[in-house]
Amino acid sequence: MDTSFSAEDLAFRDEVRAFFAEAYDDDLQARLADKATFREAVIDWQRRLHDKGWIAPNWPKAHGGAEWTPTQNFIYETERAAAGVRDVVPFGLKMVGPVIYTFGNDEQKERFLPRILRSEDWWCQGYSEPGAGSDLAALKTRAERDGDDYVVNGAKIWTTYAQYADWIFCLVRTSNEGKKQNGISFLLIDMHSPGIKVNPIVSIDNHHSLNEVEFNNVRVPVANLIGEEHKGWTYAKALLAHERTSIAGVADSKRALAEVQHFAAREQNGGRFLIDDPLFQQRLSDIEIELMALEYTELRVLASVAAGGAPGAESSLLKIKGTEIQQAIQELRMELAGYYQGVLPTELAQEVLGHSFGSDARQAFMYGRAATIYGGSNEVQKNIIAKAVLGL
Amino acid sequence: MDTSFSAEDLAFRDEVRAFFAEAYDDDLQARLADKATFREAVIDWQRRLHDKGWIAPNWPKAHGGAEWTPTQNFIYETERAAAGVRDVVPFGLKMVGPVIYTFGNDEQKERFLPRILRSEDWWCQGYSEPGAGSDLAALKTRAERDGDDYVVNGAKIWTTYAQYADWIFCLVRTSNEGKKQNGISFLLIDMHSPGIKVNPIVSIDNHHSLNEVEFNNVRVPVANLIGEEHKGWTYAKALLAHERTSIAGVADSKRALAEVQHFAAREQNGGRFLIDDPLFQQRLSDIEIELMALEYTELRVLASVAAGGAPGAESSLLKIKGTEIQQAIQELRMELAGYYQGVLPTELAQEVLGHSFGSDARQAFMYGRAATIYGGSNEVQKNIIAKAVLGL
Amino acid sequence: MNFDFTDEQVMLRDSVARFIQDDYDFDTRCKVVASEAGMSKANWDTFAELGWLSVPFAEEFGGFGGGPVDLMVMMEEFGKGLVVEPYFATVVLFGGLLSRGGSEAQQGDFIPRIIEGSCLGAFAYLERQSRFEIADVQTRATRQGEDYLLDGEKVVVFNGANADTLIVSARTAGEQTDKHGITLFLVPANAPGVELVDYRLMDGQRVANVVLREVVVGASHVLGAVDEGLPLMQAVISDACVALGAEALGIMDRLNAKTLEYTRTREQFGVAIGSFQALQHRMVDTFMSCEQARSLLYRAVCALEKEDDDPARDIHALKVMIDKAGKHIYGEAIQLHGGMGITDELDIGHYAKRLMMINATFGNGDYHQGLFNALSYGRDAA
Amino acid sequence: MNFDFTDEQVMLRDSVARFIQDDYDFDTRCKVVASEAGMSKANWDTFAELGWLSVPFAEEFGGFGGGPVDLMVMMEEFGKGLVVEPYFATVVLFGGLLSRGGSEAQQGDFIPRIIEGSCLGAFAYLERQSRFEIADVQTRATRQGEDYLLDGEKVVVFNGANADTLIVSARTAGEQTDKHGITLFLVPANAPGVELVDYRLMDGQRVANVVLREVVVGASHVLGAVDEGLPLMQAVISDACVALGAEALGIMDRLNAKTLEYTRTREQFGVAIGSFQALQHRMVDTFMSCEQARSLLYRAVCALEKEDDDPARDIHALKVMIDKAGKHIYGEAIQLHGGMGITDELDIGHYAKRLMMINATFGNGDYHQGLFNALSYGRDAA
Repeated sequence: MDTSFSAEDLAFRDEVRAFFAEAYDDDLQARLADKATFREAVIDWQRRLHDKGWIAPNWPKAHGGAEWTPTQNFIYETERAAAGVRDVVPFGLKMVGPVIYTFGNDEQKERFLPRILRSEDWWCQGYSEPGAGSDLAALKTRAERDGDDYVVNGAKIWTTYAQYADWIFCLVRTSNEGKKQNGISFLLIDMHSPGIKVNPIVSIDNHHSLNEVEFNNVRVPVANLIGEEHKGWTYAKALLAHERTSIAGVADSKRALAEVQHFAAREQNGGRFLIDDPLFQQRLSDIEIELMALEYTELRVLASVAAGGAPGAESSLLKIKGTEIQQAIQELRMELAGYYQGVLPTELAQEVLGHSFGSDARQAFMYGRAATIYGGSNEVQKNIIAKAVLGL
Repeated sequence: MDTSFSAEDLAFRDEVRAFFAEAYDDDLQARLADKATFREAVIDWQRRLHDKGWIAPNWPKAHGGAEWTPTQNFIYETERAAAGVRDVVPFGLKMVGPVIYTFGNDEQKERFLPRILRSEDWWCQGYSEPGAGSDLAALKTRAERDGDDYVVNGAKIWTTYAQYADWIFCLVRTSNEGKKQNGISFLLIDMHSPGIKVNPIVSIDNHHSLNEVEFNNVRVPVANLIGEEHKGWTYAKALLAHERTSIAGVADSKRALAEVQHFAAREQNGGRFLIDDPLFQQRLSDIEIELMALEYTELRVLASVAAGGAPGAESSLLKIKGTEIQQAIQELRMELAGYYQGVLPTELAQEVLGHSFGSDARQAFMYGRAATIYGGSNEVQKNIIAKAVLGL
Repeated sequence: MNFDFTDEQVMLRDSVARFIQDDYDFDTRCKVVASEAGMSKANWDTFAELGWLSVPFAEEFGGFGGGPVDLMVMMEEFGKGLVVEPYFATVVLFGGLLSRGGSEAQQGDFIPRIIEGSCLGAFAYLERQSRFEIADVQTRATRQGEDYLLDGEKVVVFNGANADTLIVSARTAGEQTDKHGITLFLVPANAPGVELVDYRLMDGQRVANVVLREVVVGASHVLGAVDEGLPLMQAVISDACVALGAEALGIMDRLNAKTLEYTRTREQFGVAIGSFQALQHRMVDTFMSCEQARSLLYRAVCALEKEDDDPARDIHALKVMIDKAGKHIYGEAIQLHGGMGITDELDIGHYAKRLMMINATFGNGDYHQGLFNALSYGRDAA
Repeated sequence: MNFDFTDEQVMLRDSVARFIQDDYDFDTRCKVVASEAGMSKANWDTFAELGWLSVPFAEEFGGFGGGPVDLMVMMEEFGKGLVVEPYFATVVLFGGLLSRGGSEAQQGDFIPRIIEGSCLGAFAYLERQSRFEIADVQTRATRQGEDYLLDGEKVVVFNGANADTLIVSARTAGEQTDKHGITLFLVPANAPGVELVDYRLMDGQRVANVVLREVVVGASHVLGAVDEGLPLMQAVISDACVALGAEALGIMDRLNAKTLEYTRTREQFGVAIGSFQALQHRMVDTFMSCEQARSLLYRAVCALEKEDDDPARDIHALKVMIDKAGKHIYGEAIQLHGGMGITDELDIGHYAKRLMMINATFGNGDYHQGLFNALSYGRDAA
């Protein structure tokens, strides 16, 4: 058992730090914070990562990835979060990319992978449907074969950034026979196709990042089918375990917790800083200790994946605990904000109203409610553990 | 809405206090604390209550009860617990007595009720069976008709004080037809009958109060059947709701919590009293606030019962919350005892070993584990609320 | 001992409930929130007509002479409807301060106008630095002849922008956090030197920051005794915490009912999700949380009604429980509603947001638990 | 980065596991507990033969030269078997103090005898008033010529009655709770003036209170530096907390496995209770608690192994988690076993009792969380 860093690891850490300090510059950050320039700024940032060779740390080298060790991944994520650098948009790089290089044909690999690496296409994910929720396999969007095309009809929901997307990867029903998990296919659909309509959903944080995507007789070439028809569920499942692992967000939670500590050392009640209040300290360490544990739980999972296993049901544990911790931190920051937790964005800066982070805390807390619901609700994750780990 | 005491209520309170101060004397307490004299001391105490007219506060006057108001009950219980006076043994007075005067025939009432009131018979309860647990209706002990007798075979378990008992009231199976709830009968059985064997069970607190009771061809006169044959489940259910209500033990928890506070003001760590530790205060008030709430929840239930309703599914809430609070207090007292929480009884006084309440804390905590299990486990209570209150 | 409502209380409750059912559905409420003023003057007139604005006031000023229970039954219904009209700010806080601390002249001037709906008020007690300590006051009131000169800033003033008159806490003596030396002033919103920054909170409330620059008020504008504003504020805040508790209870009740209803109808894996035992047990837990909170509400109301008892511990306990039960209940409500629970379109999130603001108002659960602990276990505990 | 065990560690683990499976079933263990000595000399000889008693000691004294991971794998298995032989008291505490603080002569004298199984030791650090503050020492050691005179009382000394030699903390300078001025002494159990009161704890341990009345020990019996006993005690207690954490983890693992097995076979309402979703989700929670505790155990062990890091925060975190996860896991284990869970006959309650005593040893979760908070958020935080 050994978790110390080698000299190479330490050199890599320095390189990561130096890169973020230089490449994630103020101008970029300003453009990322502005709704009007957000999309282009994300692409700009991801291209810088691409130029550095770090856009796809876990893709195979053969497809343009870096094949980092778990330690390198850990270091990168820790430094990224500590520097407040936003993660890449996952739908292309972490989701559909691995599906394409694992299950796609050569033509699909050549066509899509380089564009994903260079952020030339913005992807989004079409899994959930109105009415299907956590019961993903109950999906109803259907693709019917018509010559060399599928004709797709139905709707997807909770589609993050659909308003920006060039492509969507979808689970669609190609057959109603047998178990509902059978008869599902994995389809890549051009968002610019006729018949697609994106309806914005304003979420509880008063922002628009979610959407409903309607498909009305959308024609999709059969060449866009991944793997075999009716076998899409298998490909999606492999992907879901990866998704859950990354939802844990340990490094980002470490940063968020450090921020709470920072603010608590500045927020007073009756002349006493909250960080000096034993009860506040207790709330903080209740979370920090769980997070310290989760950090090692994640390392254990990564180490075992590196030793040859795919992430299995343990990824459900990461997802449950990781999202619970995220929400606990968000909640604590709201408590810290006191009356100002309720402040909605105005044209005025937060400081003008008397407080520096109340509105940010509100938005993070509110949007954070989704974390225990999406990616398979935490209840579904518990069902998975009960079945796959406990054998119940 | 009004919870203030009338002048009569206050006079009653003074009377209760005065009675306890006089009648629950040191000699009696010493005999109650000694295993060898426990049984006779309990009977002695209950006869003093009988002489005072307080042995059956909620029985109808026609049967020798006092018919107290909810306020009187509340005052009596509060004073009883505050004075550290033990409650009566419930099996005769609170359980089978009400069943007999509600569902029994005149002969049974005449035969059993006066003896219960005068504590001439010690009763115990035969509901649970090995293997049946919370699924009470799955009971298998069978009573077969043979002339004027039933012949009873089977076993009951978790029978408190069976080793002292003269009588046991049992649910027995008289028919295997239809739903399992049908075909159950309510039988009174003389513990001195041939064929009864009592096997002690040592519980997790290293004490013996629980037993298994075996029945081997025990002959029970049909005259001892309560109500109609096969209808015993109905009678038992009415009783269970009453039992759950009394399990809440609000008044006793108030006293127990006051004791924790008392000890915490004397127990030091590094020269600081634990009662002055903000975290200990927080643990204490987490419980106290729940208990303050439960006290009013109980009053609300009592008031609505007095206004004509039988206690329904709300009694399940009292049972769940009441037992959770009991266990939380017991746990906190264990924490307070530190290393001494583990001390087993020896011939030496606790003080000789260096601590005044460690062994008591251990026993209360350990035996207290049963409270969320017996009387229908808290899981079963949740099922009851889900069904009866929430309509799920 | 009884927990029954009087016939009058039942009528009052039903009257509010009927208004919400008939005239204040969720869409209507959202339109009110989005309107210029963030409240409906028409609704306010209705409140006046129905007598609601008179409930806690003495009969000599045209009031109904109601007590804490009357206020409780109304506030619980307001909670169910997420009513944003400034009943709490105007009647409970502003009116409460006048009732408890106003001179006869002040009461005679303001209370009848509150009752008829022509006067909206606000209580400006909070400052940037004060968080939950209402004694932490930097705003200064300096004596100048017969008048006072007010200088400072008050923040997050409920109903600040719509109010005709503000009651402002200001320091007339002592250091920044001293208990002594705080005085309350009635300040016309249009007085020279009063400047408002109006903004919205997530629960639909309109609040304002109020900057006071050499605002001149006469000595007749002092509410209660000079330097002794704190006990008056505390007394009104005690009443107000119970009223907020009732509003919270209405919300929790509604959240539980809506979640229950949703799980009965929403199907997943081929069955209603309400049939899953794990969810059933969690809904039993939220049911119990709500009942426990109701018990502490009744306990606090009964304590307020008894004259000889100090209700402080009961009120702190109520605030702690409302916080805890609130988080529990809105958390489960959002979670069990799944994706729908995190949309702005559904009312669930709006109930949650109001609960969160109630928890923050006059101190969150931790703050009140600290006060409860000090009263109960402190060396100086009574 | 890896979490693999070496081949030697795997062999060590399997060797303990095999012993428990073959020679230390629950009934056998209960007989050992009930025996006069409360331990089995025969088992102890086996421990020596199998080399277990040599694990943490330096090779120059015949030890195995093992590190924290080696100790961890053994302690976890001891936990699974609820082993009551005084490995912890003799090897981890008594042996640990000698290894870290003993002179060469002391080490050469004691360690080989520990390894061969002929020396049982105990560490007498606790007093009636000290609770979790090991610096709270009233026992006095007074210089008398070349010797020291020890007076005082130590309580709850693990393995006190079976030990040949005790290491006693006593005050040679300073006030009752001063960090400076504590000295450790090697005291033969049969020294004149040493009086023992032997009793049992609920987890099967034999402990003793030790009264010292003018006990004379020579200067050669001082362990480590005079007045500087505290840092030595703290270092050994850090190692010991991790070892206890491993034992606790073995117990939690076993409790979860047994509960899972029970719910798979126990039928109620016509089906195995493990099929109830509400119980399934609760068992998922206990599974997660156990995994999280294991992660902090590994974290603390890795921190102990790294020489440049201060492991204090990781160890406090481990103690906090072991306490929390322990309560969670034994609570559910007893509850889900129903009536059987509260019998003395079943092993479940015994696992619970050992977990409870582990939590109390060297400070409960709250105590360690207080230390964690001070280190992490205190104004003097590093």
